[in-house]
Amino acid sequence: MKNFNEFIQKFNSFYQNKAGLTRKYKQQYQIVTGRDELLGILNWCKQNSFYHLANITCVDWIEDEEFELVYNLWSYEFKVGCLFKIRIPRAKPWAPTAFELWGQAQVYEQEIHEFFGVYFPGNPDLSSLFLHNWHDLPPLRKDFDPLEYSRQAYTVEGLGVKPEYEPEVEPEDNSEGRKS
Amino acid sequence: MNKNVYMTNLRDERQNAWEGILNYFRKRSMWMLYYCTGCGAVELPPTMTTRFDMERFGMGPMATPRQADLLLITGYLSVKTLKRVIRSYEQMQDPKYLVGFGSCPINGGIYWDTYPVINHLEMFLPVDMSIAGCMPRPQAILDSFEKLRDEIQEGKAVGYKRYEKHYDWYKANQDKVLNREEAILQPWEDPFADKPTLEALQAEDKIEKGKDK
Amino acid sequence: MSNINGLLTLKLIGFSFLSMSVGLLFMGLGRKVTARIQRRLGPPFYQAFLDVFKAFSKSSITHNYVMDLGMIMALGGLIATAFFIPFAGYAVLGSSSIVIILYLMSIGYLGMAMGVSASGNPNATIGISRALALMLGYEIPIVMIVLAMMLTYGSSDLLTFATAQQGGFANWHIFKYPLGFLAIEISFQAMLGEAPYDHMIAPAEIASGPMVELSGKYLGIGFLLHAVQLYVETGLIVNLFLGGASTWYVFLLKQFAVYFTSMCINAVMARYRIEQGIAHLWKYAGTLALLQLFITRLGVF
Amino acid sequence: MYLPDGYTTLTKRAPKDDREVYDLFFGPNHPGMHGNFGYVLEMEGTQIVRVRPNAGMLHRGFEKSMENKRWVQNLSLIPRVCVPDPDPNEVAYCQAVEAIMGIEAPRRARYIRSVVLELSRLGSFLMGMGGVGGALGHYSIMYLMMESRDRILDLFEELTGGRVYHIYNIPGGVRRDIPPGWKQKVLDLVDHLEKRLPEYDRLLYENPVVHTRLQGLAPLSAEEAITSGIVGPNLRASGVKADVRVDAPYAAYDEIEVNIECSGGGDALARAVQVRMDYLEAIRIIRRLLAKIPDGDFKLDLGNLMKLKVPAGDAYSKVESSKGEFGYYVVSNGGMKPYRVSVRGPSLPAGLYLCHKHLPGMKIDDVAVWMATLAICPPDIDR
Repeated sequence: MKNFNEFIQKFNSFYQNKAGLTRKYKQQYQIVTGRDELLGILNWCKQNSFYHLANITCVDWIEDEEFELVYNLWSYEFKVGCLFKIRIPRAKPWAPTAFELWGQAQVYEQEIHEFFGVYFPGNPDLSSLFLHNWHDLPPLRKDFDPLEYSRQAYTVEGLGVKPEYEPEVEPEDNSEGRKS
Repeated sequence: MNKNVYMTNLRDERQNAWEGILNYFRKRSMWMLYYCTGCGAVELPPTMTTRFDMERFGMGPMATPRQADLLLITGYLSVKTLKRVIRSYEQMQDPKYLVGFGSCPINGGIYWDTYPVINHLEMFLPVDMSIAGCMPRPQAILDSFEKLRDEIQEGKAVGYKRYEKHYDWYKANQDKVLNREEAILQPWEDPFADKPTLEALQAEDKIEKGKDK
Repeated sequence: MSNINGLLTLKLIGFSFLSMSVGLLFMGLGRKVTARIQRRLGPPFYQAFLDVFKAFSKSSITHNYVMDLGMIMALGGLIATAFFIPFAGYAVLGSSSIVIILYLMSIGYLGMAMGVSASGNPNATIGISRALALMLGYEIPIVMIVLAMMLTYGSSDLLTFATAQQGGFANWHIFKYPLGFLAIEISFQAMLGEAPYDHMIAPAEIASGPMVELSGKYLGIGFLLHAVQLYVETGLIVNLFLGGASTWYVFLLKQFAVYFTSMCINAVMARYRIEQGIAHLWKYAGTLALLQLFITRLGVF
Repeated sequence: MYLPDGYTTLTKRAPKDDREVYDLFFGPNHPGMHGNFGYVLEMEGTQIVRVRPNAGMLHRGFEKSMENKRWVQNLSLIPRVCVPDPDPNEVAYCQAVEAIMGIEAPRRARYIRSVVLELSRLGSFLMGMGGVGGALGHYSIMYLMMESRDRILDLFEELTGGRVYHIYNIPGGVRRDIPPGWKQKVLDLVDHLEKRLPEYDRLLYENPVVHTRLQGLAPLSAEEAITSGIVGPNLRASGVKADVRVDAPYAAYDEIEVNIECSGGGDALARAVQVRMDYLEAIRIIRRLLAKIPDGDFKLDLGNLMKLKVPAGDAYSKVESSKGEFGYYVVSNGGMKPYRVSVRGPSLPAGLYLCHKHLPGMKIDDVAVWMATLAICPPDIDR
């Protein structure tokens, strides 16, 4: 393919009903699609010069009860960036893994799994990477309150820390004695 | 003394003359542990290198905690780092000193409301010196080392003795944060605890879609 | 036990302190030299003494008695070597056989190997195995040069080599055996563990290698080890190539000149990988030493 | 003597393997590690068999924290994502906000931003090149380069008031105009830095030992680099002519000539040399920028920035930092706070993914060098 217009034409002819390609600004485009078509479209785009996967990220639309997964691609040939967006239900979120297309997707998915609880079947390693001994809600979900967590987990009041030791002498008496 | 004071320093230990001589050597040759725990570490290379040259005070970086006298907490501490820092501090040999860099070890600093960063370092380890600022400039770092040297000479920098004496208290606080077994706000129930396969999920998805129709 | 001589014991104790303090002084000065190359002020010249005193004032942790024994064996081996190095034309034990020196020198490393591998830290084990591997690299050139000297003088006494060079610069072996001097200068860099052969204590790779588990007093012993090693090895080169010395300050100055060169190279060199280091030693130092050996033999016949 | 309860010996055998494979902790507390990050190396002798990255020690929850702060308050958080090179973060975030709002900073502001970005790049490169020296046991070069970097920090201090974190860019421009005489100081500094280059060359780039060490280490082909998400100087070292400054010009780069060159070869030596080439180019770009810097406003009037409201929308904005593409994906729901900010750090693919490809089979000697030449910066992995 020689230029991006040709890409758009071909894309539209292939995925007319399944995905919508729109221009956002300057060199940035976006494709909105569904979970079932995602891997096919990603694969097609990768074969058509969108080689660079910048990152995968997730947005928690709590009011819509949905997660939005954003795959951020860049074509060195067209010099065009493209955001792939899919929405998945928030109750039992899962998405197919892009690990076989891009190796580094494994890490991004591991991260999203840890911070949002989205499950990626087929990803070889979804173990905890960033957090230590975490039992609460995945922290980047909107219903997680970091301030309250921090208050209860790390402050003197929250932990119920007692003074280091009781002073043996009453210091007030001492100081008065010194003064006189 | 106010009973609400949580951390008090054992700064009234009697120092004999021999200890005073040893303290002279200790203050003239402080080796710090080469451990960048946070972003304050970016001001350490300028402090160490040509412009500010820490080595003229006999200070230098050391590779392992066993060899070091001085542990620098260079910035915020996430829980994961806290575990490593405690391990490092306990591997260091007496006498040892701990300096907190910047606002974050004092009260959490800019990360006071985030979920992985602890707020008060003093609850977990005895701090001998804190440097204010985010991040402290090399001049401030050198100034604090100067003050620490004075304190060592006067026998005031005895955080390690405090740690030894009140080890139970520190240990209890550390355990509360590090070995937590229950959720704090709301426990997380993973809907995929039994790790289904892709096919099972797709089949389930189709059934649900069928139901909607 | 009647042959234990009180005076000799005193002399030996004095000599061991001499070797340690000379080494520590050089270490401090060496740090100053490096600092000046890096355009900064650097620590005071007596910094190494402060460091050692401080290290001995700290509490320390031992892993088992093998570690204690190993460290003492290393220090003892090296101090014993120092007794055989003629200091300004004076050998405290009367003998200064180079064969004994080369033999005893390795005891230092072996003791250290024993001590630090008892600590069980893999970094320490890797570090000491590197040091022993590097020994293969630098001992061969040194032995070849020593062989050349022994063949020339028909003696294995270091003092003989030193006295033979008296009577002006022209007699110094550095001018008589320039190839040999180059070879030993390269090997010296490896013996001291300075760049480009600082594999043993490579902080960025194995976190200071053998020293990784040494705390407090053990680290102090480690420092003293390096100090004595410095004294022994600079003394060896001064006696072998720089004409020895008749007065103590000339001897010290010559020793420092050797160390100064080494520190200057150290400050501007990176570190080889271990296998590259050994290959480099064999390739250059080994070839030079071999050439020197042939030339010397041809000269004799 | 007190010991922690869970005291274990340092070595333990990896349970899965019946060969003599042991775990060696390379970091977080290790002189060869840049920042607070770690690899658990499964070793056989001195050779690495497998590697388990141990990230998260620097995790601060930025992305969550930003959701709870106002648009402008976040500017104090953002530079801390990448400590040695903070300005690309600010610019990327501000550009994302501007893109959602549909505004563009004034021309002068864009020029000032570019100058600040290039100065920051120079500082970061000096730190990176010094880091390569440090990993190779060549400390003198590190000491000298840190001294040069400090001169840049002094200029930053004069411009912004901060040595390391500048918090200088705001949505719609920059915080203050450049002070009088600053321009000349930058030009003098740039001359000075260029004059120092031959010395660095002699110490580092023409050093035979360095060449022996770096040659052929951890080769990265162009195809592998692209599909692994490697960006910036590392990608260019593999022979791909790609640079955000040219491909998707931002700030003032569309009006300025940017000549990117590739060292090619793809090994560690090529990556080290590429940094030097980019360093020289950054010096030239600063000269071009300062020669053309226009007069005019340095910021747009957006009213009280604390009450800034950004219309609903999302934007991904990226900036070429010293380590490559640094991107911010910002989502707004029309409120006074961002709905979601996601950071794309340049080090993550190399630090967490490429290590599985490169480190197994490598000797322990080269791990620190590998990290230094790939310029892996842990803060932007962990965020």
